[in-house]
Amino acid sequence: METTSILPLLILISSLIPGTLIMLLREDQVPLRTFLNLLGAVAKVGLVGWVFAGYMRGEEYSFIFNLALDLTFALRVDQLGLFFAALSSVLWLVTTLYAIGYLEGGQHRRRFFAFFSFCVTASTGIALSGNVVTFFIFYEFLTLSTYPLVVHRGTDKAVEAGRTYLWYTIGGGTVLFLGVVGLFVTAGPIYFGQTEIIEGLISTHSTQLTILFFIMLTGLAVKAAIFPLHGWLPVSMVAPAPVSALLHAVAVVKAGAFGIVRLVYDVYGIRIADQMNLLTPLAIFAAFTIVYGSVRALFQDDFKKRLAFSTVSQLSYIALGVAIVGFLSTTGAVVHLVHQGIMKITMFFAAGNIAETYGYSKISQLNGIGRRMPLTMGAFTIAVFGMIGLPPVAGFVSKWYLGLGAVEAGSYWVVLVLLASSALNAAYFLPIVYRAWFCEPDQEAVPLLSSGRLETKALLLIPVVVTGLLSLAAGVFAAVAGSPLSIAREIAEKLYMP
Amino acid sequence: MTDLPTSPFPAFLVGLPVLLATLSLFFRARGKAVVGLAGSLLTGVMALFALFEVTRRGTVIHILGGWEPPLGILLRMDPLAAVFIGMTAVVGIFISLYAWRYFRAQEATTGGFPLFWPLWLFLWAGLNGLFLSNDLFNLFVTLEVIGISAVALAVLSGKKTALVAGLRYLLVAITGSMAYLFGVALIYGSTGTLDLGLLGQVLEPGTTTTFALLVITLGLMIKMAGFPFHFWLPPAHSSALAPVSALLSALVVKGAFYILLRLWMEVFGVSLTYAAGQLIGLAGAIAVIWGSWQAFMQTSLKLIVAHSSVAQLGYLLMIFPLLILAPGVTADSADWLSPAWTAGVYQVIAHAFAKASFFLSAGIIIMALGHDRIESLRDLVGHMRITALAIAIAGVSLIGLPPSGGFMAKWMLLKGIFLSGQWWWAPVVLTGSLLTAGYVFMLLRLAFAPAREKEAFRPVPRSLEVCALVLALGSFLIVLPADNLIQFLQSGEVFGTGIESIMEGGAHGND
Amino acid sequence: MTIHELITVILLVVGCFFFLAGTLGVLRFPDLFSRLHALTKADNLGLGFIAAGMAVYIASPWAALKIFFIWLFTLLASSTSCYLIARFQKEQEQTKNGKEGE
Amino acid sequence: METYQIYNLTSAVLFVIGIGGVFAARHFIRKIIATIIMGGGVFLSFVSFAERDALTFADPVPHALVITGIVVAVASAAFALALARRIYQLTGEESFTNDK
Amino acid sequence: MSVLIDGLLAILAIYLALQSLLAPRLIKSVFLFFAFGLALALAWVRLGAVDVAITEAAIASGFLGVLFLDALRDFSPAFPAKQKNPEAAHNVLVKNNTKSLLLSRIPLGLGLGLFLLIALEAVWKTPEGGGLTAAAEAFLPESGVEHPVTAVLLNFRAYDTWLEIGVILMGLLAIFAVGGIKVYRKPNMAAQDPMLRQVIMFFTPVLFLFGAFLLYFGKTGPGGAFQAAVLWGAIGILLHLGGKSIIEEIPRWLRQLILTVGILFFLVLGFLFVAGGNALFEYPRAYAGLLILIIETLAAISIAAALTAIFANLNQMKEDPNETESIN
Repeated sequence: METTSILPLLILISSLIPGTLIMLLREDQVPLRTFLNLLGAVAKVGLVGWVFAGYMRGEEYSFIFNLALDLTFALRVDQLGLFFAALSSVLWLVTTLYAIGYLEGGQHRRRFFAFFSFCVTASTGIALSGNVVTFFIFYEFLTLSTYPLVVHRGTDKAVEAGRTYLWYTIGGGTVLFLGVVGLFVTAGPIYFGQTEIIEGLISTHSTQLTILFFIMLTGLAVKAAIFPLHGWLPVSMVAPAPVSALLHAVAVVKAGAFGIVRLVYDVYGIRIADQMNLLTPLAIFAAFTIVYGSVRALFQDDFKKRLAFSTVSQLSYIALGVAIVGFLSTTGAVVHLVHQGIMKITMFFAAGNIAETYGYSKISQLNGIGRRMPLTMGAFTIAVFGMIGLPPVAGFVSKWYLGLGAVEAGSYWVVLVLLASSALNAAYFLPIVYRAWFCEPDQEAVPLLSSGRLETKALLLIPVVVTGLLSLAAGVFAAVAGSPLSIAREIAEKLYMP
Repeated sequence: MTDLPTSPFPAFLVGLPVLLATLSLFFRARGKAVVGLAGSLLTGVMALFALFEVTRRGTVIHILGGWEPPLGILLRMDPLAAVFIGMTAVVGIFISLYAWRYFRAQEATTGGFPLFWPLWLFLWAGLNGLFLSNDLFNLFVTLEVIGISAVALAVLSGKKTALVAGLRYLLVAITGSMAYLFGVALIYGSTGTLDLGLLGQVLEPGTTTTFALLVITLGLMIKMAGFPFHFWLPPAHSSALAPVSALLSALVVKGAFYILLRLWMEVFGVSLTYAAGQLIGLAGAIAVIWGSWQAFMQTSLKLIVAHSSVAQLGYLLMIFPLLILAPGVTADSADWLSPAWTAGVYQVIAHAFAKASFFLSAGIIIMALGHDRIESLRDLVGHMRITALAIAIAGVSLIGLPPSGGFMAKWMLLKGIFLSGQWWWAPVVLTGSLLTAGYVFMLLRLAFAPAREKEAFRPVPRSLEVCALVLALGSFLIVLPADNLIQFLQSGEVFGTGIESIMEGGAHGND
Repeated sequence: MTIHELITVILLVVGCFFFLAGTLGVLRFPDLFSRLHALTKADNLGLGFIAAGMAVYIASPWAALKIFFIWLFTLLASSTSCYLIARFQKEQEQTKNGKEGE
Repeated sequence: METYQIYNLTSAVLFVIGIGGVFAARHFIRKIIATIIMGGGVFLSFVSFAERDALTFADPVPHALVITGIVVAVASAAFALALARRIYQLTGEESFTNDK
Repeated sequence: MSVLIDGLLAILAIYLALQSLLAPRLIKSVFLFFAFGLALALAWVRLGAVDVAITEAAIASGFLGVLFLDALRDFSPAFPAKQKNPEAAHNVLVKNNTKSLLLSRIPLGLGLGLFLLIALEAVWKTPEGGGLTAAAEAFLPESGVEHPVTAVLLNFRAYDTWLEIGVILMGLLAIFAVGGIKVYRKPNMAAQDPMLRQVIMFFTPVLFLFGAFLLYFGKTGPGGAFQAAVLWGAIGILLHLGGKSIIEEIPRWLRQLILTVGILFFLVLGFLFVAGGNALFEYPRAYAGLLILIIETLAAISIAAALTAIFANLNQMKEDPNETESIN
């Protein structure tokens, strides 16, 4: 096939090795651990950047290792994968910084950072996997590496949440496993992009392929938190803020969404999927989840819970975009993968900052918080505008494309769903913004952290500002080459105009 | 058959452990242990050399006494036997090292169980003999060697529960052996030979053959604790000493499976029926679900692990229906057989490593806590992180998550299931995985949970933890040579000519 | 029927009679000691007759010697076991009256 | 009916009696006896085939197998007996208390 | 006529087997089991298997029967070793009778009945495989012995026999693992009882001679190591029962040597052949007869010692705690 390259493997190793080393360190070797962590994170961003540059020049990277007979471990770089890998690596760097600040002085940090690194390894592995089997391996690895993070606090509540999380994800993984093996047996080892294999089989194995599609979709829908398989997401909010941020913005939920994208576009192929009417049920469930998540979010007083239900809703934009056939909606779906990540991570950072600095975790406590933490809340507000879909923030771009795509495909009801969702987004996010900026604080709040001149610790503040700005920039500079939108367009172009 | 290259290795693989076991009897307590450990290492190393020899020269044989079958007995070391012997060697070496340290640590209070060593070496000889044997009656003798030494090891602790469980185990084992032997008698009566290779050529289908197949299969299922004969396993395995539990579940039950696989593939190809396969598969399926569920309901670690063995052995039974296609069905792929039986072999290996590690970890925990009630596992991660890690890794392999050995086994099993068109087994495999995940993560959840009250964790030798961890890692590392291993297994015409009748059944549909 | 065979038959019939008598004794006598008495004495005698009958029938001195030895050993064995069983019973009766056996 | 056939049929009966005994009998000793009866059935089957296949002498292979088998069975039974007695001495139990 | 005898014998064996399982009293079970063994031995003789008959009578019926009888000391109500669990006793003495056995086990009975029918059909329809008589006959001259069964046991299938010697040794080890069974027995019985002493003194040489005869005779006719071993083992048992005997005065290493010499010599000899380029147990044809005789003798010694030790371990005297460490 293509020239074998160690580079994709290096991208994985850049977080795997630090993670392993951190595991072997002692708890009190803080500077070394921090150094390793940051080294890995920076290296990963650098490597992804390098590969990206190379890919742009037209080079191809793949790493293939035969596990057993026809079972192949394959890492391959393509645009979609790189896109997701870039998102993961950049957000990992930011989140690592945040986590160092957030967990300062906490317990079991060795374990935390080790698994944190593993988690990102899994996430980039998912991004770069070249075939279904490799994808599945990392998909399960992700489940395992996030479990210790969810139960990190060790409280009974956390452990209970961990259990729910596991039942859902292991269950989903098992169902996916069934589908993956079934696909393997029916169609052989499918590399992503080889849609012609399914195309060739469609006349003889139509029923099997349909069943397998839905089996795999069910498995992926668990992590993508599509109704009714979303139950684990709000519960696992007990995890520390960086974990929630990573889980809900990048690693876990995106793994599911990304998997759906891969399944539809690179395994079955959008044409076949459409032809076999596989996408309508997905569209319906996604649309319902969008509305359902928003409605549930309305009634949450817990800050992180509200964010979690918002995630449930927002994630289904991606699934919905995938389910609507057309260049524009595909662009919207792919770009939302990134946009939603940046915006949601901003929100979780902000929530974490507030909780860490003032100990507030309920929305009703947030009166006037904007005056005390202007930068944090500023970034949060940007993200809110994005979520609602106000220009020029990133979220607007994705919604715009999704809407256009729906119109293009003639699915006007989707436009209605999008509008309703936007309205609901506004309904549950704007009150927070309003409280934060325009309400008088109820009582005299004493910061739990002494942070000098800044509103909170620098390590907590910088990430939120950076991601806030990023989500603004992604919208403002959407038209510039190299922006998420431009890349998403290229991906969509390749799909529709071969 | 007899034109294959001969090698002295098979003779030594059986003789050496017996020699060392016998010699160790001349020593007193500590000396027995020294000789025993040295003997284990020696046997293990030699087994690995033998494995190497087979990879180099292919199947080798040893014609005992120079008398060729059918009058004499032939030892045959083909890739399948070599893989089982190699597995026994690796797992055996680590369990021996563990046992040495484990018994040393309690020498003052218990006397250090010196009898463990000769019995274990006898057991090892029996296992090697079983894997090498190519003779129906000789298989019976090796089964008995294994049975007696295994029960003797199981009751070594001298506790009441162990004795009762041991007696039940022994009676069941004798019953199984006798049922097997009855089948052997009928086979001998109708063919006049006991050699597996010859039988594969001359055995004719008929009432007698079918009945022999029935009693042999039942007898072996009793010995490998297949449902509904699983009742003896959990008490026997859970009440034994930790290294013994590891040996029993990792190696001993696999012996019966090995014979069953050999006989079905090599000898009874002519009289297998679809219904027989489905029945044994059903037993396996029930074992998977029931065993996992029972494991989930237990409150002591060793009982969880022991019930888990019932379930994991169920997977082994589930490969048998895949060998026989439904009447009129032709397989999609010409080679639908090899995923099925290699899945069985892989499951055996993966389970051996993972389960041995699990039981060794349980032993460490008992040593540290004085008991193994799982509510005391709280904050295990804080106290004994190596053991916790070993449990986690072994558990993940048991569940079958990638990229563990258990995953490879399940992958191939599911592949076999789909290739043979018997999709209805797939949900069982997955439900079993989920239930396994249930009890494994129940343990891990507790391991991560904060301690409610101060549990007194006594210090435990680090080397014990390392042994458990190495075996757990082994259950992952076996994925790396998977490709070579499977090719190796399929290289040596493992099942002689007998397998042809099974292949024909697949091609024409069975009647 | 030759004289040989006639003697054999007579000896066997006599032997069987004693066996029958012994068995009847075992079944009908009231206690262990008298049962033992019936069993050992009558049965050994019966066996002796049967052995003699066989010896006559085979009519070879070596075989006769062997048969004689068989009878002799049986005699020894049964008288020893008779003795032991009787002693056992006696001891047991004593323990029943006196101290409890451990 | 040939001699060997009588014993062959008997062997099946003894085997089944033995199996039944192993599962149904309660007392340890009876269970052990049942295994020996099972074995007796199996050995009878072997030896009856030996008689059937006799030429100048009966087939010696089954005879040898049976001798081996008897010794093995006795070793197992002796071990089982030791276990049973030990259990009795430790607990006073003469049967599996939770026996079905 | 012959069918009648065989038929009666078969029915007797079946009856005894059933009764030994169903008899209400344990002691009756054991005695019926004895009788069952003897009936089987007769059946072996009828089938022309004299070797098997001797083995059956000596080991399965004789030795095992002695072990069972000895076990009755424990279980028999006459000698309560401990306060009995009343329910367990109830189980044995009352519940375990024919009626409840039949009533409570109808499903089992039906299943077994069906199984029996299939089994009967299977054995009835067994095709004639021909056996290995011809092969054994052809190779008998090369085996070094004249008796075919001995040839199979110690030459053609010597490996099985070697493993079997190992099984006996292992059985002994297993009983060690369980721990000795201590029973009440008057110390030094033989010294106090002139009758016993005379019997032991008479039987010891006779048994020894007879064993040696069987051993040597095994070369040409029925007999051999196992049969001889049981007779020699009987000497050991007699000496053990006789009270403080010479067994304990043998030094430990020698006792171990006696126990293991059979299997060790057999194996080391085999290894020597392997080293010489032959297969395991492949005797040089010229010395086969001699080597087999030596192996049989040593094996008989070891097996006899093992049988003695098995019995001695199940019958340790209570008064003298030092004896539990007899062989360890």
